[in-house]
Amino acid sequence: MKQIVSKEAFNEGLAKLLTEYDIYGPVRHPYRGTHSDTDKIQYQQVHSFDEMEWDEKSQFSPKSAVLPINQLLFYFVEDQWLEASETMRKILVFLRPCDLHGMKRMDEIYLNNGAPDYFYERRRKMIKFVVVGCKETYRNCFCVSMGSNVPEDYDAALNIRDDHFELDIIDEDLAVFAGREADFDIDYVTENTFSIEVPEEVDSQYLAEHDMWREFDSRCIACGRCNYVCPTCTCFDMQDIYYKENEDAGERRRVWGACMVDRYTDIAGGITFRSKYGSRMRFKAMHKIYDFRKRFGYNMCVGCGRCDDACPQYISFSETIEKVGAVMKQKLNEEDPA
Amino acid sequence: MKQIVSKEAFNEGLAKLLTEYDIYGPVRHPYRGTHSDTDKIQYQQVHSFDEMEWDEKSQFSPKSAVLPINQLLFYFVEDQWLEASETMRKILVFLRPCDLHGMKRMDEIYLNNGAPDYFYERRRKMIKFVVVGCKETYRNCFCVSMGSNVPEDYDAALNIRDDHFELDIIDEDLAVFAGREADFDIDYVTENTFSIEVPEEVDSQYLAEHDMWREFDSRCIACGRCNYVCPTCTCFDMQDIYYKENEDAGERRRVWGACMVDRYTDIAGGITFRSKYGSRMRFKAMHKIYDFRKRFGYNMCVGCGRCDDACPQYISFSETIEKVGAVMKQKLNEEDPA
Amino acid sequence: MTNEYIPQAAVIREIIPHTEREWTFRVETDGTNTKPGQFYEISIPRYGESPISVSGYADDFVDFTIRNVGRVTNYLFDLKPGDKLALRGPYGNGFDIEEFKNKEVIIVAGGTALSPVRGVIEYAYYHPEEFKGFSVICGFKSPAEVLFRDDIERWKERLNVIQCVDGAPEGYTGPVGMVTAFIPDIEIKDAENLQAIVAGPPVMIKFSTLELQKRGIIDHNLWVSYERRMHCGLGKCGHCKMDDTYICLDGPVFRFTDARKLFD
Amino acid sequence: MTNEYIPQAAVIREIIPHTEREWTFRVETDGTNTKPGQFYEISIPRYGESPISVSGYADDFVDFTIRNVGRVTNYLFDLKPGDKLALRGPYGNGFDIEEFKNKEVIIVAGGTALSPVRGVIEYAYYHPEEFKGFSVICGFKSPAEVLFRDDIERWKERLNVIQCVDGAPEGYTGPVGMVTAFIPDIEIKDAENLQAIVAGPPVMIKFSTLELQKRGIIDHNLWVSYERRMHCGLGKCGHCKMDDTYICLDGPVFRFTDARKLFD
Amino acid sequence: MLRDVNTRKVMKNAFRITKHKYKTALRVRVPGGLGDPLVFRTVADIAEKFGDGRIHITTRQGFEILGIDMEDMPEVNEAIQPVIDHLDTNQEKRKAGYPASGTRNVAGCIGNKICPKAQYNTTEFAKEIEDMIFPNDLHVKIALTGCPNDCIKSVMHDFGIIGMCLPEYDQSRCVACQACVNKCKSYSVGALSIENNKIVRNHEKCIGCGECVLNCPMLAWTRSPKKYFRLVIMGRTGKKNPRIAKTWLKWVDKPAIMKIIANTYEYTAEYIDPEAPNGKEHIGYIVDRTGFEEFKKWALKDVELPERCEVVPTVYWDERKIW
Amino acid sequence: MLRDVNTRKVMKNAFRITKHKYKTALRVRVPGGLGDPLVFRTVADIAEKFGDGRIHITTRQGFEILGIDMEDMPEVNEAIQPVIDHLDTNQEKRKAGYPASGTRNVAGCIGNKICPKAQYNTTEFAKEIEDMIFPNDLHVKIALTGCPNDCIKSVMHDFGIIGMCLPEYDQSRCVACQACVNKCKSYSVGALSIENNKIVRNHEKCIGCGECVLNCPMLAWTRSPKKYFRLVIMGRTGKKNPRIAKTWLKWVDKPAIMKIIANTYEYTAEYIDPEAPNGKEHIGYIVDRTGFEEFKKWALKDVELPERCEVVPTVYWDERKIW
Repeated sequence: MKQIVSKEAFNEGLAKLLTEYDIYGPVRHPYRGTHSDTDKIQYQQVHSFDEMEWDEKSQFSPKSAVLPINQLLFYFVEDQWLEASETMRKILVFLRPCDLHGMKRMDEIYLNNGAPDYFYERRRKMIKFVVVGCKETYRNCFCVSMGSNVPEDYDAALNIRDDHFELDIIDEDLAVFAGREADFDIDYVTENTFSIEVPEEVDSQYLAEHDMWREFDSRCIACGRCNYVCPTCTCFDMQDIYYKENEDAGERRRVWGACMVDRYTDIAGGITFRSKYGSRMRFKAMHKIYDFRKRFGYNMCVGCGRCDDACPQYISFSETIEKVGAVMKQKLNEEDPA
Repeated sequence: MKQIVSKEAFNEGLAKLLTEYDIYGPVRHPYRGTHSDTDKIQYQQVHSFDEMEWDEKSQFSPKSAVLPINQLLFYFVEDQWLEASETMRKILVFLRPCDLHGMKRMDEIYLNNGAPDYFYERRRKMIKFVVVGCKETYRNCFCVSMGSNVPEDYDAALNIRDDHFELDIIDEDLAVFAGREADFDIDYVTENTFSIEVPEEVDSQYLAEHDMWREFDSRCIACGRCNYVCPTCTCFDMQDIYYKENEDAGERRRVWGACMVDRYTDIAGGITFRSKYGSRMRFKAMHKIYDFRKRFGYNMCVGCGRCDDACPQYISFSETIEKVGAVMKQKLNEEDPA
Repeated sequence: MTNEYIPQAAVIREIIPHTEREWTFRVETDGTNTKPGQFYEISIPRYGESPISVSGYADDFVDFTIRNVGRVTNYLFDLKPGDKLALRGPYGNGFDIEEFKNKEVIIVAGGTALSPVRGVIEYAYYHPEEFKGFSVICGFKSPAEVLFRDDIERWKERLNVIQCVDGAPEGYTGPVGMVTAFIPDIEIKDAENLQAIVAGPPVMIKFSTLELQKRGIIDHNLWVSYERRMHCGLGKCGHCKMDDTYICLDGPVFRFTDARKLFD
Repeated sequence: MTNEYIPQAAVIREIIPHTEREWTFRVETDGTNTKPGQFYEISIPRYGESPISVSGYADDFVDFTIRNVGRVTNYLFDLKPGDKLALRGPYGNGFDIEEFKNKEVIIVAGGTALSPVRGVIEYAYYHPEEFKGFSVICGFKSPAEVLFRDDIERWKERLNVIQCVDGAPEGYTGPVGMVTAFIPDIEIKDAENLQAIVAGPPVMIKFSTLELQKRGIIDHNLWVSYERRMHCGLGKCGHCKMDDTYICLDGPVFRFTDARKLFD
Repeated sequence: MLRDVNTRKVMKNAFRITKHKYKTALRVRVPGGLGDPLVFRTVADIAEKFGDGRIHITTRQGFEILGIDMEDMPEVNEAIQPVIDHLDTNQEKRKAGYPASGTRNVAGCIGNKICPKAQYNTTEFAKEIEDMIFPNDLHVKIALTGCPNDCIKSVMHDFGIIGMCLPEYDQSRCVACQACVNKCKSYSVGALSIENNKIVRNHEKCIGCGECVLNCPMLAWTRSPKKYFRLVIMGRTGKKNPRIAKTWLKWVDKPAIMKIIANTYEYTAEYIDPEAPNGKEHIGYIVDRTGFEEFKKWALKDVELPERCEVVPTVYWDERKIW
Repeated sequence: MLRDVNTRKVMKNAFRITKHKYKTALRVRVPGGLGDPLVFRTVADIAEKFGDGRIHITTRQGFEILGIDMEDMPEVNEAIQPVIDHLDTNQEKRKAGYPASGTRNVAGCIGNKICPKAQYNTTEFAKEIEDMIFPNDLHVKIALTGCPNDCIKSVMHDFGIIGMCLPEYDQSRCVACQACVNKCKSYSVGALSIENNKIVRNHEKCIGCGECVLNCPMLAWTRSPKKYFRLVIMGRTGKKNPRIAKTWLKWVDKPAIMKIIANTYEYTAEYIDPEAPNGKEHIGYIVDRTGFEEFKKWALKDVELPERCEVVPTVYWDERKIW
């Protein structure tokens, strides 16, 4: 159902939904950025549309709404284990088309790679997505190249207009907005400031031995920002915590993990795989544009460009993809100079 | 006897004189100035004309040739006193017209103020003066205003020309130079960059109470440079020195004194006269343009301007004279408004 | 929907020390669905979970042979029989004994990596007639670090077992040298059909497989068992992925035809 | 050409202490050419020379009354009779007794400045008949600092002597107050011809002359004795100059008509 | 030609008495160090027209335009007016140049205009101080630095104002990557540790450098929006006894600092040695003379310290000689 | 639009990584702090054309031209070429900007170009050092100051080169006015006293400030024409342990200092921690690690110290924390 909704009516509709739904959207926190007198934009619960920041790209993706940064799994008390509870409320997440594409990839890992993940599935079932149409690309976006520019499979979608919204409601549960019917398409970006070609043919073993990654050994600082801001990075670490007051009681959590960060591959006995940062870059890049696709049929990366936005070392992931493409092209040329 | 003498002949003449004479002239000492990488120009013994510096005004006057800075008067051994000796050689001092005028003032104090000074007279008798003509005024000179621009009473005089000298020999003892006779006048400056009017009428008591001096209380730092560089300052201090090796033996010296410097007026019991620096300025100024004249009939100051050159506080003595004049003029106007 | 993340408490029946630092914990749990080469996630307080290979099993117990490598495993070495361990599993594919039956078999194992293959060796010990030959080369850093000492002596009765050490004090009489040094000496009848297993640290795997290939073993018949950071054991956490392979789901045992495509 | 700078050694005949700090040194030298108010340059080792007023004299000695003001004069106070002092002089004009004869005379003196006028007073003591009146006001800081105690008592026999102190402990019975306070009390017969002498520190001179002027003394008959830094004593070194006057040559004794033009 | 010159007036007017008599140099003050093309071009023009073409960049973020004839000082004062106007420098009389030079240019590191490490805008704060204290003849040196790296060397100043980041921790965003712990240890004072997979911060040890915030990839550490500062005092260079300033106030705020500085001027005016050479006595020596307690009494008068502020009761300086 | 940027290359090229992504700032180095109208105008032009108009004057006598788009870096490098040429700054490739930024601008106080107190021309000496050590990535800070007043704060540098005046006394010109004694006592260390109406100088105490020469009205005290320096080492600011440099060599000369600096670069290259963040380890921390003895061994290699030179055998720094 497509309708035009005034600002007031839209907020009234949200107010209605709030009785049943926790709503998540991007929120600007002034002065809370990495650098002094800069802001942070992260996803979190909101209570009205005005709380949300859509002018600037959020530094973090909406994945925290689906996969909590710190997720309590269970408590342990002596030798009993008690499962942690999940919200009983429904969840509505406002997000951009690319991020919605990211959700599909997260589902793939958590629901289709081996058995469905108990905790993920439990929360995921409560979630609906409202796509916010994109009229203009941000710097570093390459969603068009990744084919994740077009909104798909949303529960609702909206275009933000000067004094009203264009609202396309698919899930009837969300049809609580007073407006008039209209026809429109949900905005999406058809051209980014640049486009890249993702190589079809990726010889990961050839690449693993290629020295293209060595530049990152020194450029990358392994901070993990590219992982943490990525809407498709799904790794986690598990943590056990024993309460200081009683060490026989505690809890196990899972928290976002990052393949770029130290200790990711550590195993007992002091062995670490991929201690070179360039190798971690390769591991991540391969996951985003090769092995995930090999396993699930499409690229993991959605081209939101947040990794580029966030990298303090100005490593561009989109350029890294291009470099991989160039290496592969060169290899093909060498093998078949014709 | 006026003659033109080549450089070579002039130096040959000097060489002849050196057998009998100690020759004094201004000498430049590179890097020995007050500030780093600046020079010092002082009077001292020389052995050729080239050692002398005439392009720039010497910072110190030639008076050190006549009145040694440190003059040993006598030795004492237990309760006997042994007079210090004086040079047996004759002395020739090259100097500018203004400085020669200064010598006249020094003679006045040392020979005519009370009985002739024993030590001064003893040395003075050995000295002859060679005036070096002045073609151009230096900054701060006001010899014309002081009437000390015209060379007078010299034993010889010379003009420095590009490749020769014009030499006017009065004292026949000095007539040792090979040259040809010629007619010329010894150069002298007829106009300085400024001229001042020295007040005829000076009411020193009125001035003593005038607050014109108070500005110098804070401006002057009582360093005494104006005294030490002055060709007419004649004051001295006496110093006793007991030898460290035998305190029953020692010597008495006199050294240049300075009315601007602390301790000049100190008497036993902690009493100091003129502790304010402005009062010292007044004392000095009155001496230079009033009380010396009152005693001897002409001004003491010769307008060489070295006090201005030397003053780190940029106090101008010529302007001070003008200020005195202005105060006196104002006083006369007040007394007789017509 | 079962919650696979929640571990079970299991009582320690017996603790069998091999060396000062390497002990086998025999834990009372149903081992019927367990295969050699599989692993369990064992909870270690203050550290979290650690993937530990099964080094033996029966209907009512599973053995975990653990090296005390410090901080992480220290806790375990304070436990006594009767205490409980929290564990979940088994995970991974493990070795399929059927693949090896009626064939010549060579097993090359280094250090604690003897654990994942111990089940295979035990099977061969008890059923030597089911194999056309069964050689074991197991290497340890030094004589003091030899694991499963009694087992090895016992295995020697029926199998061709070379137990070597990388280095030894003077006067030591056993074989000294890297495991790779002993591969050329193994008597091989039918290299093309011979099944070989390599288990150990990465470098050992690399050179042992090379050496075995030199002996004519074909990659398809060459098996390796990978040690990686199997963290969730469920194909979610990402830590154990190599290329498109999740070791916890698709491994840790691979034919070398597959394994050679795996790299870090 | 005589060298006036060279001092002569003179033996100390007697040392007469007045107070703890003020002693008179009686030195064996020809005093015939000396006048009251003149000074000698006395050499003080490690300091140089100091101009010291003559406080008394005779044909064969000169007295110097000196206050021990510390560093400078300390040395002198270690001397004993028979030791030698180096001195040259006398310098300065001094008082001309003729000016005062047959006139009323008032002398106002403060502290050690009693020295330069002591010769005048002594003359009056021995020849009181040559004056129409002779008053002395001599002031000291405190009773302990009174100089020439015996002299004063002696003078009182024949002259009008007021010896006052600026301040005194309780119980002191003598006159207390500044010298200026006693000037109004002096009996004056013929102010216009009266000769007055003031000797002392600058402030005392200033107020005493004022007070004497109030009594009708004319400046021409008012004499002051200046303390300045007479350093060479010969009109060369410059230190003692005031206006165009060299105190060492033209003073230290001046008619007030001249002295009032002198200032610092 | 100029003869008599009141050197004090010259110096007060921000011209220098140089080693070359009758040659001066104009000291141009750039508060907090932030200039722009107009300032640069005006300075260049003056150097060309009145100076000998040399412009020295001072260590206090000013310029000295060298080789000016003292005769030209009034014209130079006119010529520098655009800079004074443009930088909004306090002035007593237009076209009369700078009215005082005792208190030195308030210096600032580049601050958070662009520097990633800085906690505040040093230039703006410098300007506020400048507005309050200039013109002033008292010899006080103030420097502002964005973070304890202290590029401006505030620890050699009478007042060093060092930006502090009060880090606030959102445990729910922390993934225990330990970047903060590692960076705090390697770059800073090691005030962070990890316990039970969460970070524990030792507030006493923390110097507010902000490395935790800067390096937190999750922005679990963020900066309190309230600006805090460390005030270090009475550092100095110099012949006699150069010394590093010591911390007096930690977690102090801007209003308190402003008031303390204002108070210090009153204290200095009261206690300055009237016999001091050129009437200049450096504040640090005055504090040495009156004792810290007296300084403190004056400086803290009517100052409201923020609740979080920590006060070192008595400041001691190290004065082992370097010479 | 620029995406991938090698930040190390950017930094090595003297552009800054700012807090604003893709915005940079050019650091213009002015050795010894001496600029002129061409430098100032070029900087102004760049600020106007490529920057946002803001120019920060750094504490090390450079300029930072703010708000430059990283895209424009090549053009800015071309535009700054006149400054590089004009200041004769070492460069590897024309129009490629600055080739390194590890070693910081060699800073100098105004020196004896005009300052009455300075003992030498800091700018010229700075330029000689610059010529020798640039371009260089090693993190070394050098400052030259004309006299121990140390306006440049050389005591916060790795190498502080402090001008020393070796005063020479002409007894025959001394009138015992005691200006030197008084000034040495009130302004400096009190190394002079008067005995028997002549001045006695305590050479051990003397810091070579030159106050005796400056204040001698008779020029009885003059300066030895040979230039001497005090070399103080390993001072630093910073988060961890700011400390004042300590004297290592007293009465050392320029050739020895040049050689010592050159040697120090070899030492640093040998001992720098290969794991140091960004390959930058500040020389002071390296000395802390290797010990002073090892540093000394390298630094003094083939150095000819002047006869008069006094060497402190082992340098100890005070590191009581200021934080």
